[in-house]
Amino acid sequence: MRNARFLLLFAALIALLTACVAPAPAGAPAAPAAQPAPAEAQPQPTGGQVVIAPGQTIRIGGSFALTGPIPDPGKDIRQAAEIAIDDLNAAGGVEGFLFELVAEDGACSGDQGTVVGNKFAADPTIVAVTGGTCSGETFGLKPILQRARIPFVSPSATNPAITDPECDVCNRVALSDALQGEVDADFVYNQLGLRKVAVMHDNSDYGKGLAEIFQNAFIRLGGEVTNFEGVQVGDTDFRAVLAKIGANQPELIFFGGYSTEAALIAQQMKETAGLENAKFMSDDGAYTQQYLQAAGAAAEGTYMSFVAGDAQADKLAEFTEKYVAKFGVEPSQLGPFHGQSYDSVILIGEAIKRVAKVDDNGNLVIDREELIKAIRATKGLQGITGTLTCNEIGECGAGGVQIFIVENGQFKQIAGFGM
Amino acid sequence: MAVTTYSSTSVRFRQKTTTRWLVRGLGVLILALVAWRVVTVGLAEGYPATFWMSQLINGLVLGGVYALVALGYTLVYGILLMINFAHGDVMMIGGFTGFFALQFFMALGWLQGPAALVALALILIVAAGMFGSVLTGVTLERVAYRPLRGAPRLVPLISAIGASLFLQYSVLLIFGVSPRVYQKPALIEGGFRAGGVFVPYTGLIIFVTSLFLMLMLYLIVQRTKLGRAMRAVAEDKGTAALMGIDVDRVIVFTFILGSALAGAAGVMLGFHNTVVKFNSGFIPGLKAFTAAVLGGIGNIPGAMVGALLLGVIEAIGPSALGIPTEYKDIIAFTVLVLILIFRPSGLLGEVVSEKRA
Amino acid sequence: MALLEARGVTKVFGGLVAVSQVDLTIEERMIASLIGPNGAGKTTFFNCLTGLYKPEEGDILFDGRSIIGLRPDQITALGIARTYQNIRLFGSMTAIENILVGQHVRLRSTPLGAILQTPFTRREEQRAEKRARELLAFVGLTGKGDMLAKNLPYGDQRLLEVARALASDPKLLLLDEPAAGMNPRETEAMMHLIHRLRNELGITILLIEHDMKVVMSISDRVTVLDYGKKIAEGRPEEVRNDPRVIEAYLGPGILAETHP
Amino acid sequence: MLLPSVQRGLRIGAIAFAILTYLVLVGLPLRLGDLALPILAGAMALFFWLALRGGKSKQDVFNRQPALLFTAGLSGGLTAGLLIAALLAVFVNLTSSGVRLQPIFDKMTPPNLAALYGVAPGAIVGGELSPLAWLQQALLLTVASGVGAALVLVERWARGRPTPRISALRWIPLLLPIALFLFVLWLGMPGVTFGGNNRGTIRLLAAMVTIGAGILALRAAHPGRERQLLSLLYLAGVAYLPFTLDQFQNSVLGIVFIFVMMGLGLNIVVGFAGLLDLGYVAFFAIGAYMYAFLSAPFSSPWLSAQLQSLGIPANAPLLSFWMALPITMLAGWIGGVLLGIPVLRLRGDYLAIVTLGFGEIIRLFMLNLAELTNGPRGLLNIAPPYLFGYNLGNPRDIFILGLIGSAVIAFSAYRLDNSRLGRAWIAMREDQDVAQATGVNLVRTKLLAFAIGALFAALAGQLYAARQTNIFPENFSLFVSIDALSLVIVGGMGSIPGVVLGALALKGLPEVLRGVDEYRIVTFAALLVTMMIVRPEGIIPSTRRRRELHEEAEPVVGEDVPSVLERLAPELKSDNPDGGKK
Repeated sequence: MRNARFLLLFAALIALLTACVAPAPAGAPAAPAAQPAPAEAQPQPTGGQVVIAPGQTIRIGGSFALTGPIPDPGKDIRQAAEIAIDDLNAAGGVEGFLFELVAEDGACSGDQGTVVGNKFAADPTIVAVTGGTCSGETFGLKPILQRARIPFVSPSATNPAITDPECDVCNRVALSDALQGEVDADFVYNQLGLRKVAVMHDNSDYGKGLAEIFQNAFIRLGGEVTNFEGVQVGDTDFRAVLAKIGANQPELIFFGGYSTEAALIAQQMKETAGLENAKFMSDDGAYTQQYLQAAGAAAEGTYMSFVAGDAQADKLAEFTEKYVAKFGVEPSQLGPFHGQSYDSVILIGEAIKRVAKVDDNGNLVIDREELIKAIRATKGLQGITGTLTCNEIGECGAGGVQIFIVENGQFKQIAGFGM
Repeated sequence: MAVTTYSSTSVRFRQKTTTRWLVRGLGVLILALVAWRVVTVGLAEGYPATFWMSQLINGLVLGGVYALVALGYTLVYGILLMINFAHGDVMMIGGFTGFFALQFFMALGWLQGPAALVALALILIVAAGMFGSVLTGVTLERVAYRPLRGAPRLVPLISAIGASLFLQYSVLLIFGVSPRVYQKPALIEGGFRAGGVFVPYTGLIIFVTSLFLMLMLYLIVQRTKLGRAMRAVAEDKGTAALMGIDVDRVIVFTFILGSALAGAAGVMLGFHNTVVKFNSGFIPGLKAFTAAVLGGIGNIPGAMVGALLLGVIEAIGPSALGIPTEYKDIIAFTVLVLILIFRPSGLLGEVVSEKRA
Repeated sequence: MALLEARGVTKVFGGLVAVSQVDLTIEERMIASLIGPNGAGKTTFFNCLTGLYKPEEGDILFDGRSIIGLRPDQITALGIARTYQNIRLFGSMTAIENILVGQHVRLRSTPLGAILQTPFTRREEQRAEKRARELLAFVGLTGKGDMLAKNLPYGDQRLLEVARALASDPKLLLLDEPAAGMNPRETEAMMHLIHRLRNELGITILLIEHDMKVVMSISDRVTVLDYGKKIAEGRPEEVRNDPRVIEAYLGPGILAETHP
Repeated sequence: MLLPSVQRGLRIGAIAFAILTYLVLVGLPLRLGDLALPILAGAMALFFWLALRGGKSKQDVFNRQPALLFTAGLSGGLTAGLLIAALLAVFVNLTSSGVRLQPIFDKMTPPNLAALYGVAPGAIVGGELSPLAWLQQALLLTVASGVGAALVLVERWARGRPTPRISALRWIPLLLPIALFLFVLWLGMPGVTFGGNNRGTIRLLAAMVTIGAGILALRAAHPGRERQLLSLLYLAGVAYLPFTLDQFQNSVLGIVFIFVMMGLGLNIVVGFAGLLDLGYVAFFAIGAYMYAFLSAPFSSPWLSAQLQSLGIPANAPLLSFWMALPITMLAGWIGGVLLGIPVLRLRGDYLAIVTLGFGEIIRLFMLNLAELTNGPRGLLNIAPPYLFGYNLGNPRDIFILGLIGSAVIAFSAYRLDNSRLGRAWIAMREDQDVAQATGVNLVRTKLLAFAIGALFAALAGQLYAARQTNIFPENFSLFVSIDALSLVIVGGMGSIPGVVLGALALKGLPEVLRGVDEYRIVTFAALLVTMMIVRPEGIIPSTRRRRELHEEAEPVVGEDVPSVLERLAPELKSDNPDGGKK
């Protein structure tokens, strides 16, 4: 009798299994959005069209790291995106249709990225996505948006693997870490003429990746890397690791990571034997007002690199003014990527303008496949980080790295590369 | 009284002799391996003696901060047998309060004044931080822990986790995400050199203060009437209540003591490392908890010893073993595991359990 | 051959000698009692027998084999079961489940067998449940099997402890103050039960008891401990009149008051 | 009597003021827009209702008198109202005189303040508010507190009336899940516009409540035929659910059920065996990484080099999802035993911190052993599960796999709970020493608990890796352990259906709360604390299985219930004719 029940249960499980094996009927009636078709087994699905009725908005999704390990840059990126939406709307939107930002919290994590991606994919009114903030989060978005045929432009995900030839919806304005690391190493070796450096990173995807690229490039140039040490995001006491580095007396410390840690390292270096006269250099994650404030006097004479290319000073000033007026805070107080965020939204908006058509009923129609191509085809768009041109795999960043030195509590540009 | 019995009961099992020797042998082996590694790798790097001295000082300062927080953990644990997971965040609140007090005194211009005035201001800032922490700690006890007295052991733990998240993210919402930066007054800026070893003033202050506060705490618990009441409540709440001790008051007092120490730690850490952020209490809190367990939770000198040991291990360990610093937490936790394998109730934990048996 | 033979058992805690050079021999199907003032080392001696403590000196032979150094669960498997002075049931389990835990060493089913409910496991569980009900009936708790142990009245908890101990099929049962805290009627029933354990189940019994009425009326032999040393041994009436015992208890007046 | 009532009112008012201040400081008014003031007033009324109804017995005396109750309510309301109005006035004055509050209070922007007055932000900046506008706030809040006090009276009046006892009431919990399920189906119909942009979220919430209500209905049903029928309905409904939901809802429920799988495993360790494990994420990580190594060896520099040297092409998965299952399970098992051995002697909180350390060690190794794990850059392009060439990597199929996994694990856990091993676990949890003396081999029993728990977590980890297709060390932080432990405790320690409800509440609810994005962690944390205070035993406390089928209800237990011994005693004497009656 009980054996029979066991068999029955087993049979039920098998039945359940087979139920999910059987392909879902095309356009399952209950589901508002078509179920994602299997990615590789069948030919690339097409996305169809987004039809926006008069009075409705053009909805652009945003995946921002509002909670999680680095909420500061996430908030900055979101607010910059809102400014961009305001600007697009102030310029009249598309044929009278206004833009709307649908902000979601990607929490800088892969599983939240997945959930956000699915939320956007399930919403037939989402036209395109800006984000995600972190690379892990963007990896969560990537496969889902690819299946759903929703293009995205990430302002700040720098992992080289985010874009690839297989993925036609994947774009970013941020530069892959590779360029920045190479330029920084070249600057330290050739311009500063230093031969012996120590490399630190914060063990984040971004920081460690950059630090590794810097290290490899520097060794290739012929320099010596005395230490390669990791710390953790959120650490505040770096004296022990600095003492260890100090014993080897490097001429410079390169740090891959974000501003708070960078500032503390710059500060605590000064107290460390062997590092009193060493220079300090960090990356675009640390190129913020926050760094200047937190490091105080210790910031003087330190170097920062920033992926900005031919930044358009007047556009940036205009943006900053609007930002302060709306949010009451300087964008650079929060994080480095506001420019990229603004540009990625503008990039999406301009592409939509190119492909959107008004049909006979007065609806705005956007063809998803055309939009994907239109974003890829962006050329010479004037953003605040520079002139944006997307290449064949979706690297749209204004290709340049600038190097700054801190003088009298201000960043001063001393070198620029690749513009 | 507790429904779920996680605590040790009166009867303890003996260890089989063979196992005991096996464990001891293993311990000796591990020690030998570590020593070998230190000699062949760590010392072979040829660091100067001043390097080891300055690492030791870094470790002691770090340990001093851990100790102040660990004492709070240990106090609350000793009395309520609960892990106050939000204790690190209580410290963070102290850091924030101290920051605002610092801004206030800077606005008054006290910090540019004569040394005595600066010193007075500093003491007042620390006091403000302690006040902020005490307020938070007592509120927490009243709102999140007191209704749970007598519930199974894990329930207050979950409540504490909730409280911890609530504190962190409330601070995030109210004060925003940017870190607050402490400006050190000139009096405690920098440090001095002793035989080629740099000692920051703030570090010295932290270490001395933590020793002093621990001593005070020990005296309060051992010598005063309230301390005696605390020990009585720790032994047995029911009996203590029968003896006319107001258990609620004693528990509140415990939270006041623990939170005050955490608040002092928060402010001093703020001066030492210059930033406070909404989540800057979490990692020190976790480490302090580890330290408290390492020393034998519920034991005041144990918390101190555990914290200093943990700090020194974190500072010296990676260099001595010749491995990258990102492994420092692995070293710290491995030491914890090893120590607990050989001494299952922490370094000084036995003292307590004997007293309670 | 004696079922249990303890030779020169000594247990020291720090500086305190809790049990000192105690010899004890128990024959099969005997009801033996261990008495003595509070702190005489009776429970410590029990803990040595069941493997909770390891004695510093001496040897304990059970069924002819030394049990020194065995784990408590191994000793239980050999056939020694016990109850506790302060009742220690598994409070949040039902009465039947407590007895099923008692049968643990006699059952063989594996986790995988339990998940798949193999015929072997099923049969074994059925047998175990049947046996648990029988034991419940034996101690007179029929109908209370589904109550949580902590909800049982005090006297029933004592009985359940006995049933749990019986579940492991012991040859020797150690009862630590079985009649403590009971009223005279309950005590009498407990004495009756102890007799039945020996007469119907053939179990040898060693008990610690303060209630002299119980000790004197059911014991075949009484051993008296004082300050960890054995000071007297013999039939109840012999021990009762032993001057050393009277001295240890400071007269018969104290005798009654030692009852907790 | 009047004075204590006013005192009490003042105290409550002070607390209400603190709460209102908090809500203003975190920027809630800005979020709520025009509705800010009414909602704050509603919150105030609710708070006064809660605060005034539960008085200690001493205070009940004046609680019973409406006049005194109103005195308390109004004095409290006046306090809170005036204080908050004064505070707002200070903020507004500072703002209008050009002081920027934002460096200190992030949310104290003119729009936030303006929302409280229902005026344009410009009016705040320009200082154009009349003094009357401030008093308006105080007045509204005072009235709200009076409403709260009145609510107490209404409640008391309602309670005083006899509640109607209708047996049909029992059908409400039984039929609720069915009604909810129909609601979910209706919401899914294309033409339904209910809820507007939030329709998907409402539907998700409804689906989650359906699952939870179904479990509660099963418990409310009479054992026997009724429960069997309901179980069948429930299983059918849950099995059909994935096919009705869209991919967002499926993906949320997918992660919920991955956590159910994990929670069921942790429930064995913590709930059954009583071993507090704060590093449970380690096994989840082991499962995920093991599958990642087998499925995407090309992502790991060391592994791909090894494979190439062996002549095996490293650009394809080594094993499929199904073939990897046994290996992942074995890895989890070994991980559990390896953790178990060193901690055998540890108890309670020592165990907690060592397991926490173990979890951190595993995460840090994954972060730092970059040659093997690719460090923070993670293992990419992990293969989703395939069955007969059909890709199961989409949210719906992952949800179904999660359901199946949860069902299998729940079934196993249930069987184990009622087995010899399960009894040994609980005995060990209750009293470790007695359990050993009763014959339980502690070493074996503990190791089995760790190993089986770890095995289930590893399964969950493998499914997680297959769902994400890219995994990073940051996915396996301490917070995952905390989440898992919280859901076990919120659900009810040792309770299997409780784990499902706990996971729905802890992993599902935050997704529903997405609408309040930045407030969701605070809301969640407050809910967690409240939950622990209101219902510390969890949503569904675990119960022991009945083995004797004759009792309807447990007999009343009290001091005066005679024990069996007492009842048997006369019988023994056999001279008492009353003896032996039951």
